[in-house]
Amino acid sequence: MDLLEYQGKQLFAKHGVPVSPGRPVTTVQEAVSAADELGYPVVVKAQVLIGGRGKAGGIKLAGDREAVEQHAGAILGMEIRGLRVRELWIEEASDIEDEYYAAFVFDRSAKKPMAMFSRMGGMDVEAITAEDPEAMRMLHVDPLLGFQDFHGRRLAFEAGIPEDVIRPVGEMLGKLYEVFVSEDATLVEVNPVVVKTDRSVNALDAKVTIDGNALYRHPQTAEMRNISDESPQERLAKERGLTYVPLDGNIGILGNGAGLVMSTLDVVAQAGGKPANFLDAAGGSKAEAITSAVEVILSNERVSALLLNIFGGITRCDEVAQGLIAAFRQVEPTVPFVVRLDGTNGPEGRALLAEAELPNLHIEETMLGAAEKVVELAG
Amino acid sequence: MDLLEYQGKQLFAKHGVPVSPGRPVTTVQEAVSAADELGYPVVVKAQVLIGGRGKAGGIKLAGDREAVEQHAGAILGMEIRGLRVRELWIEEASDIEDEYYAAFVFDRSAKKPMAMFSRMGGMDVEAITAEDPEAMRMLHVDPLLGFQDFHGRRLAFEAGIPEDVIRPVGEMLGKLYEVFVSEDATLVEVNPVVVKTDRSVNALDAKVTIDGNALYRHPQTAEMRNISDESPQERLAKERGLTYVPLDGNIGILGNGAGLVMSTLDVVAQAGGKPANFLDAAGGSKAEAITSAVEVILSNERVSALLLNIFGGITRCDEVAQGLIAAFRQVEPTVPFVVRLDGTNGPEGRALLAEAELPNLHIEETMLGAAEKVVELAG
Amino acid sequence: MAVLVDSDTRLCVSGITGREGTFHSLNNRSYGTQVVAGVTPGKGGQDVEGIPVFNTFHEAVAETGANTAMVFVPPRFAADSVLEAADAGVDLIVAITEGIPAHDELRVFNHLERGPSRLVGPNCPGVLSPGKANVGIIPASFFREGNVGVVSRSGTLTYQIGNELAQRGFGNSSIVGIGGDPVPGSSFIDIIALFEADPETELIVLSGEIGGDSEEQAAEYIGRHVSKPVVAYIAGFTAPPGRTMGHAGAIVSGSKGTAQAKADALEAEGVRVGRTPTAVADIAVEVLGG
Amino acid sequence: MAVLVDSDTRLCVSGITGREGTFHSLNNRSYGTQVVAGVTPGKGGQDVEGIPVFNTFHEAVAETGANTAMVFVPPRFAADSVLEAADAGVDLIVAITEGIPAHDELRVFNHLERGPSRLVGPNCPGVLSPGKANVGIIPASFFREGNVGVVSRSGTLTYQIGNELAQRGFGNSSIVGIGGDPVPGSSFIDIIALFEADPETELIVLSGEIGGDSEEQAAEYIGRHVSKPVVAYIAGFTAPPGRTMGHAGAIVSGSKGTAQAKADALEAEGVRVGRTPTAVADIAVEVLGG
Repeated sequence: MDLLEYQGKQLFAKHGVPVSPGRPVTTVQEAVSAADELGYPVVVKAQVLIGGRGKAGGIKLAGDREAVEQHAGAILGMEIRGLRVRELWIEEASDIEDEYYAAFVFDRSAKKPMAMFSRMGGMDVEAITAEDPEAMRMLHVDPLLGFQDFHGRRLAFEAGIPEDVIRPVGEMLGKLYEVFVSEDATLVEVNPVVVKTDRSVNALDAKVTIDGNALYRHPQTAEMRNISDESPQERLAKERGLTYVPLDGNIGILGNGAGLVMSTLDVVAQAGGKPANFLDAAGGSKAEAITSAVEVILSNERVSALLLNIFGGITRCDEVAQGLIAAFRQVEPTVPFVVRLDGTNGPEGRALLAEAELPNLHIEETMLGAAEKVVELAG
Repeated sequence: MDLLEYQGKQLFAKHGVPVSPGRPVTTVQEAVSAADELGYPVVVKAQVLIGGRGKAGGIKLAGDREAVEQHAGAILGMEIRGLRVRELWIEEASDIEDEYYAAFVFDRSAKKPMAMFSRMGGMDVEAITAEDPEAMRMLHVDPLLGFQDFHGRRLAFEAGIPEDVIRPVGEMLGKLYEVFVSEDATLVEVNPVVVKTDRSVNALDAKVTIDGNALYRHPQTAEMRNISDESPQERLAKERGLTYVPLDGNIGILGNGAGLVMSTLDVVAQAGGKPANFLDAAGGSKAEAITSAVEVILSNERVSALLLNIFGGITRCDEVAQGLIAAFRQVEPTVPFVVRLDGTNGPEGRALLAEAELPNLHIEETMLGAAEKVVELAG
Repeated sequence: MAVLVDSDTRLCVSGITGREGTFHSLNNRSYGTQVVAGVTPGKGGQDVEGIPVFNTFHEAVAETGANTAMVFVPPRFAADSVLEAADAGVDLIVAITEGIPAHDELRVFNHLERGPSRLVGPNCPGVLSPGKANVGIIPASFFREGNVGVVSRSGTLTYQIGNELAQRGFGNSSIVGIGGDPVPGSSFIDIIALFEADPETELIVLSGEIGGDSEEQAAEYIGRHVSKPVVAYIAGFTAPPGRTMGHAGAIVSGSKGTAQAKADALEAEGVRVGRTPTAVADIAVEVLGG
Repeated sequence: MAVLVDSDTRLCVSGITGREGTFHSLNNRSYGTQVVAGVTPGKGGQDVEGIPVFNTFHEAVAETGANTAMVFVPPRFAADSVLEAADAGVDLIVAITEGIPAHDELRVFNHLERGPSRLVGPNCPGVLSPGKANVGIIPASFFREGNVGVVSRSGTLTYQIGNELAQRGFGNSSIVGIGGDPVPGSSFIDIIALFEADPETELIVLSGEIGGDSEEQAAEYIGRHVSKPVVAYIAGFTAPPGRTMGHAGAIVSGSKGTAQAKADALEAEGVRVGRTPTAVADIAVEVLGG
């Protein structure tokens, strides 16, 4: 779960990471009163879950009330790389002397958190490493020991920042690690960390991703969910407890188990088709899950054929067949279905389907055969 | 640094360990108004750093205002095993169904914290283990991993407490571990943990020792210091940064380094004498430390002779000699001094002393000889 | 021979009294696995169709000599259960549970690394050694004893591949699902090393997917340390970057973790990569003979 | 030969720019120890009488090949410094600092146990291998090369015992102060094992004191694993229970940790215990000949 800048900064503030005062707003009027409260100049910042806001004109300095009105009006409703701006963060402006980069990420390879720090900030992290690989300093943190003072000193000294900010930067890194661990983040990125003209150090941006599996222990964070940019299918799938990823083709895909569904996408693509989605009805799929899944897939109007690929393990093919029959009753689909049912109770499942004589439903014996058939039918 | 019961309970409450509401008071009048606020019945508890308060009459149930007046009056000023009662803790009374024992200690041998729990509480821990060794359940906690839920369950199940209190007891143990670690305690003991008639679980006593070396990160706890029972010598030594332990003999002992001073006490005892104190002027003892140390020792009127045993490493014997000469000027001692000065700059030190011709000062060459001499002079 | 589980396995199931826990424990027992105990706090003294239930792993191990644990409890209790099993001295812990918080997994992994217990999973289908023991939820009836060792990040895809192999007449020494989470307790390398040392295994099949670099690490390890033939399959060639494809670990981050990069790394070390599950079986036939 | 420090020691001093740090670093260098670096955050690039100062241990190790660290910083920075030295790959860390919080020591100890770095101390006088190297604050001029290995929980008492031995003509292979804290990085056993393996050491002197059970553990170890003669001294026979005798670790708790119990345990394993430092030297003469 990705947090908006201001949501991330709320977590930062909770753990003592220095951030500038600000207010989240959704209208021009609110923007103006927030700016009045904060005092001018302020920065008007688009709150969208995408990088490159500045270049896209989504971040503007406003020296007075008129400027706030103008910028807030321009930015609200603006589209940045496909995302509509619905919220703004009005923030006290900072006099900036220097910009750094700081992050904590999961290093899956080392199975440890990795701390990253660079004296070059304010630009894309890949640009930083491209420009000067040595400028990005990285180290692993033993999760049982935690981030120690020496880690912060080491990153700061090795990055070559001025003497007087070594300590505040080290301290900020320690607090960002605290955010990373105690808020169950899988990413905490601050770009830029700024040194202001008074030499104080401040997190001027916040990119925080929270582990969805850990939201049960962070009820306040769970409420920060920003669902506005989900597709209707995604929202529906989430409500039904299914894992749905939209793709841009026309063949609806349904299977059980993430690996098998990914493999099905690949095989359909190899057969020349374009999948419309990834949908895992999960191991142990029951009839209702299948019915729901079919509904979700067909709610996407681009779908012109549907492939159901099941290899039953815990999942019983007869239950899948029942779910599919129920779906046909409920949804009365107009697109062709290709079904491959194998594994636990496969014969029983196939027999049920044969009996039901569902319209425009094609049973195939193999995954490859089913993929070829659905591509043919989807046109 | 040992905390009084109510001070320990303040730390407990901070970490969510359930305790009964109460008020610390120092007069009968305060006791009465505390009881009025809490509601009757209350328990009037002597706050002294010693066990066996109950048996000594230092803990009394009071059902009404008159009883509070009577008990508070009787307990304030009472002496319990040599300690004068100067504070009371007025606590809401509990209806008790069961009493358990819980503790976290340092296991020096395993170099890990050890958790202890028993279904037998409210009595001396050594009595518990004597009565039924199996009743005291113990396990080690990896300090890098911390106390896990399963640790609490295991202790509770193995202790054989009733099903319905397994969970609250396990949770309390987890919170006590949090107190142990985050408050830098070297001991957290709750005896008894009680199960009340409503089956809620509560820490009815608190024995907490805080690591003096860690007080710098616990300024609030540092202010809890209870210095009322220190001897004047201890207080003075602490002010001067010296380590002083009062003993009950008449020979003042001063040395550099804990091991050497302990050894000096032993050798004096072997020679038939009785040391009046342990005083370590510390490695690297400077002249002022020696002067202060002499002052501290001589402020004890029982001292009839003083042994200074120095083996100079970092400590330079000439500095020690200067400190001793200064002490003679300041304190003008009336008791005999025996001095053994060896190690770094030993000859220079001994020469300074010889020159100074201090009255009633005897220089000895060996530790053993010095011990024998001081015993002879102390009479 | 087989790897990880066999006829010496003495299994204790955490969460045995739950619906899924009971179902699969009995399933595993029916297959022949020695299911000697279960753990459910507060249900000690009960039994599940004759399998005694204990309050703690320590008691279960002391009373039954359990040497393997299967963890079936909900995600918020699973990390604690894995740690408890390790603390009780269990050699192998198979964690089926999906959805354990990533930081818990990190702590568990880094803690277990210091001790002797091995973790497989979480978010995995378990381990099956056909004809010997089944620990987990792999549908055993599709597999029989044989000389192909399979290690996979996914469940049903493993069955698909196993089934294609079975149709060509191959059986399996063991099938190990290492799970789809970003921080699995055992890696491809850990399991491949076991297969390399297992005399019964003559071909190793690795089933990978997008995300992370464990396939790339495995490729390097295979190049250096593995003498047996290895065939691989990678799922997710068409997965869009930045989206989690069902498994928490299956995500292409920027240009990292793509299926193509993994296939390239494996092929560079002489591992043949089948582009479909069927192709994997075809290659197996070529390597071992029909 | 000697143990822990010798002519291959390349020492980096944490806190070298402090008053005590500078004094003892130069003292150790004068003795012949290769003091190759110092660490003081923020003073990188400076030098202390020619010894280069770095901001981090990592840089110091990379630039100078330091293999030994001495920690001289105040207690609130010491645990971090020990961890930094270990992280930088230093083999031996000698922590002189007194007053480190006990929970910090626990964490440091349990962390270091997982890696290759060895810690001596904290709250110790260091290690002297006469004629080879001195790392710490032991006044080296009282000791010369020889065949007696000394391991002690205290500083000045060690000098006292060493001096009594020197007066009878004995020299030392190494003198190791393990420190007076409850959780020392190295125990008696760790150091006795080194002396047992050191060909130069012919007699081991153990100087213990009240508190804990490390002398009792050492006794058991000596009984099982040590072939060389061991002589012991225990301080604190007359210490009252419940009072900390200067060293954080020197406290008789209830009936535990008494000097008598320690002496009994050692004597039960054939270790002769001298009741005064002088008696220790007398026994050494008996064992090794005058």
